[in-house]
Amino acid sequence: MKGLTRELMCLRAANELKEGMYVNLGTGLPSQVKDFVEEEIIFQSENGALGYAPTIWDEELMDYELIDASAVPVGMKPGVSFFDVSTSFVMLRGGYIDVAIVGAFQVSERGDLANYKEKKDVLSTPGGIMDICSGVKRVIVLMEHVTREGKIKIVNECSLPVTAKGVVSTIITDLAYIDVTQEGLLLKEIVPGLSLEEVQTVTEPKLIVSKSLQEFML
Amino acid sequence: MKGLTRELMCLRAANELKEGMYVNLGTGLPSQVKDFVEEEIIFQSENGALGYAPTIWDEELMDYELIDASAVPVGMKPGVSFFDVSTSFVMLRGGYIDVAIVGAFQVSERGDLANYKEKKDVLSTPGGIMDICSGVKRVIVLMEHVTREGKIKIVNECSLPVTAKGVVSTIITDLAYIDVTQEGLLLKEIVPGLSLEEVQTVTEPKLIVSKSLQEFML
Amino acid sequence: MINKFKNSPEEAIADIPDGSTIGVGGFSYAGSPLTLVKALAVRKVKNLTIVGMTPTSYGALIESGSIQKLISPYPSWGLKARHLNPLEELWRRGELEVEIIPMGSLAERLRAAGAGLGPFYCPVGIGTEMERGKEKRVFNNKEYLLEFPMPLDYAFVKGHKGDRFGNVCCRLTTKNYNPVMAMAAKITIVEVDEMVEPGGIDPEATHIPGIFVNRVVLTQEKPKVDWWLKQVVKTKGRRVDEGAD
Amino acid sequence: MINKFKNSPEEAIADIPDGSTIGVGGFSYAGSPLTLVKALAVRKVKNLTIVGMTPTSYGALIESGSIQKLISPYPSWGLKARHLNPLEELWRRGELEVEIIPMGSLAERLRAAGAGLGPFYCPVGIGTEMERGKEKRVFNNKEYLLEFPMPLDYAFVKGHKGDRFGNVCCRLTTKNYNPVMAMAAKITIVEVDEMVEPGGIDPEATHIPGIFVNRVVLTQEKPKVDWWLKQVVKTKGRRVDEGAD
Repeated sequence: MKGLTRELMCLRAANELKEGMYVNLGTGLPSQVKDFVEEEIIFQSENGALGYAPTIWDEELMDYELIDASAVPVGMKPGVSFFDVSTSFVMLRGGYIDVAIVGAFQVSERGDLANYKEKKDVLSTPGGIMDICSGVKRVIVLMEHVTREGKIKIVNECSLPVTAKGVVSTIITDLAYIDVTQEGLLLKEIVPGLSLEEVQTVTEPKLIVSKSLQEFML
Repeated sequence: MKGLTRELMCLRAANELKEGMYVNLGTGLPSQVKDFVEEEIIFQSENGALGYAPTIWDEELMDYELIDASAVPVGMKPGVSFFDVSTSFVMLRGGYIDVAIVGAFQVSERGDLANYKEKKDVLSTPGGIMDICSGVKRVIVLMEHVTREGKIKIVNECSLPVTAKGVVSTIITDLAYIDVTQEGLLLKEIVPGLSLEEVQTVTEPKLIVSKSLQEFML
Repeated sequence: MINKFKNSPEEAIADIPDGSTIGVGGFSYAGSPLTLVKALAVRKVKNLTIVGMTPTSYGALIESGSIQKLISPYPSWGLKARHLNPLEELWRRGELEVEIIPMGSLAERLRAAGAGLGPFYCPVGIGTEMERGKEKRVFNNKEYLLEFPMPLDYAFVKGHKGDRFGNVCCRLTTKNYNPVMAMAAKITIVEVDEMVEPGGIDPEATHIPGIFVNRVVLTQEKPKVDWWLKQVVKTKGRRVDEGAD
Repeated sequence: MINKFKNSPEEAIADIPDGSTIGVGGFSYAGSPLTLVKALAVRKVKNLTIVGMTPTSYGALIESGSIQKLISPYPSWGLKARHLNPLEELWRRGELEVEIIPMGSLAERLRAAGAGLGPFYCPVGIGTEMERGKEKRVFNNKEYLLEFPMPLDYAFVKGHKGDRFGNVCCRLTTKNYNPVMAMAAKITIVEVDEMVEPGGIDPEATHIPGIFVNRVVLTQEKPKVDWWLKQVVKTKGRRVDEGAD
């Protein structure tokens, strides 16, 4: 199944963001969404930065004391500010963040998020995700539709420990854009060339197909 | 009864402070103690300053945005820092202040402090004193021994509402230096020329006279 | 382009309805948003709940009869010096409800509201009148009172410099309640001495990050502090306020 | 004269006994007090409880076998990249107790300890494993868990500049846990890049006021970050850590 590249996934997620929004990005792929926006979006990083600039890729210019929550060196731009984690989580728990884009190991039909403890003998790592989900206005999951081993990640019930219950409002994968609704998972966009059956095959809950189903908005 | 001047009262209180101590000063008379120290004492003001310099008396040099908790303009000196009240009360409640010198309307034999609501029809004003007393290591009351009307302020039981229970460890007045002990009020110093009977007359609880009773240490 | 600058204090406060809960920053005149308070007093809104430290900050709203309830650690501050301030008189007549609250507990309750936390146990006020109506509980042999978060509809804040993102820095001892008010409020309005370009505020000393701020206006008047500073000199700082000394 | 400067990290940590609870600042390498951690690892103290964000900060104490219990939001951070780090192996063998704690709740518990507050109700972790063993209570139809203050015996903190009063400023994103660790600890030891005269730190940007600091030493080594920065470039920032993406 030919899905979006990681860059296009980030671009699709970036399209959800509107000028003036305050946005927190999870570690890994979500953290790269900041490199795909054009409007003034203010990114907040839980390690203590607000309004920072995109990733620095030039090793010469990297400053290990100026990093985002993925520990990737980022840049400064006018209006940036720095603070401690206590202030950072006031913003996050306090409802000041409009959107969080996070990764996940599993998402359930009801929007439960599981993104720690993949295996019993691996140390679990909730990091700041639990705190973030408790306060942010909208949680978008950005992830590959299935695992590298082809295992289904969008499930009826999470088999992994839940990081936050019923918080996910949208799932963006390399294959589809799905809204979590009261009635169930609403398929709204799909990667060009993929059939409905194909996307259902790799999604455990029965997908409701939107009347306005369309190809990915990129 | 001829007591210490207000300046000498401050000087006596200042003698309690040792180099390196962190000290909070209440409004009014206690706030002036900062002008009577020679060692490096670090004063903290609950409105948000640490390590500030003594009072500014020259109207030309006063900055109304640089004040202590008595709203009296103070100075800057190297090493001063400014912060909000949230951080300020972390210091105060958190046990970081070695000594608080505060005023009082009444102090009881057990060290109860009453310093708000003088009369029923006057608005009560605990300000920050309750918070300060909850965390500071030692509370010294600095006040006139009796009110302007001659009423007794050191009492068996506070008739005014209590600001903090059993927190006062020392009472310094214009007439005497008294420690609050398990056994009762221990008179340790007295103003020159005053008799024991005279100080007892203006003090409701029976004073225990220290074996080493002496004249005021100034 | 993000732009939180407003053209006037009147525009910035135009939507505040009767019955709002408003936090007002400031401690004495330092850090008091007098321009915003005055603009709102002119609008004659009614039945406000005002949360703030000293009447020097929110006094104009008392004079305009806009306040139904006042939550303050020091409502008597400076009253003697300002004989015309009707606060105490209104309170005696039962026309103004006044709730006294310890300074630090107020700061913490505002912060808890801003931080999305629930109630917290606080040792302040044990053995005093402040216990009244509050849950008391013992942890490790120490008594605590349960204190609730204090959310605000609006916050009036005074800053020194502000940029169009809402970032604000505060001079010296003007910070006081301003950052926690900004955290606790749904809508935070800041008046600043100077509007600057992004980058005009030190990123290491941004006392109120823009995320907590919705609107920024210019301060229109400095407080008249001459009488007060003169009194400090005259009385040798003895009795600027009405606290116990 | 007040002087919190110490001559060496060894002197600054000499009195730390076995069994201490130590908070270690830092997030990845940013703001990690590596000099102090290394000095303590050399002393081979035992049975420590370590509180901190990432193994990049406190890793040397794992390698020295000094830790009995680890309280951390992200103990797996960077483990894959550092194959020799025995943390996970020790944990699997039951030789190291690991308590996982959400990042923000940790910050708040440290702050509560420093602030002299009691426990507080926090919404984080409702409906998850974090509920286990915790009191649950509903306020305004919202569920909260009761979280307790987390006091520390010692804090290891990384600052940029420090003066003899203990005032510290922290560069950029190195603040992270350092200020709350300093608040929560009985004894706070700070390593700084530069010792300055009083006045050498901006009073408006003193991220850790000296009252929270007991000892200040010079950082002796910069972390070796080359491999990490190279990996960021090589993997396009995909998998620096082991978080879920």
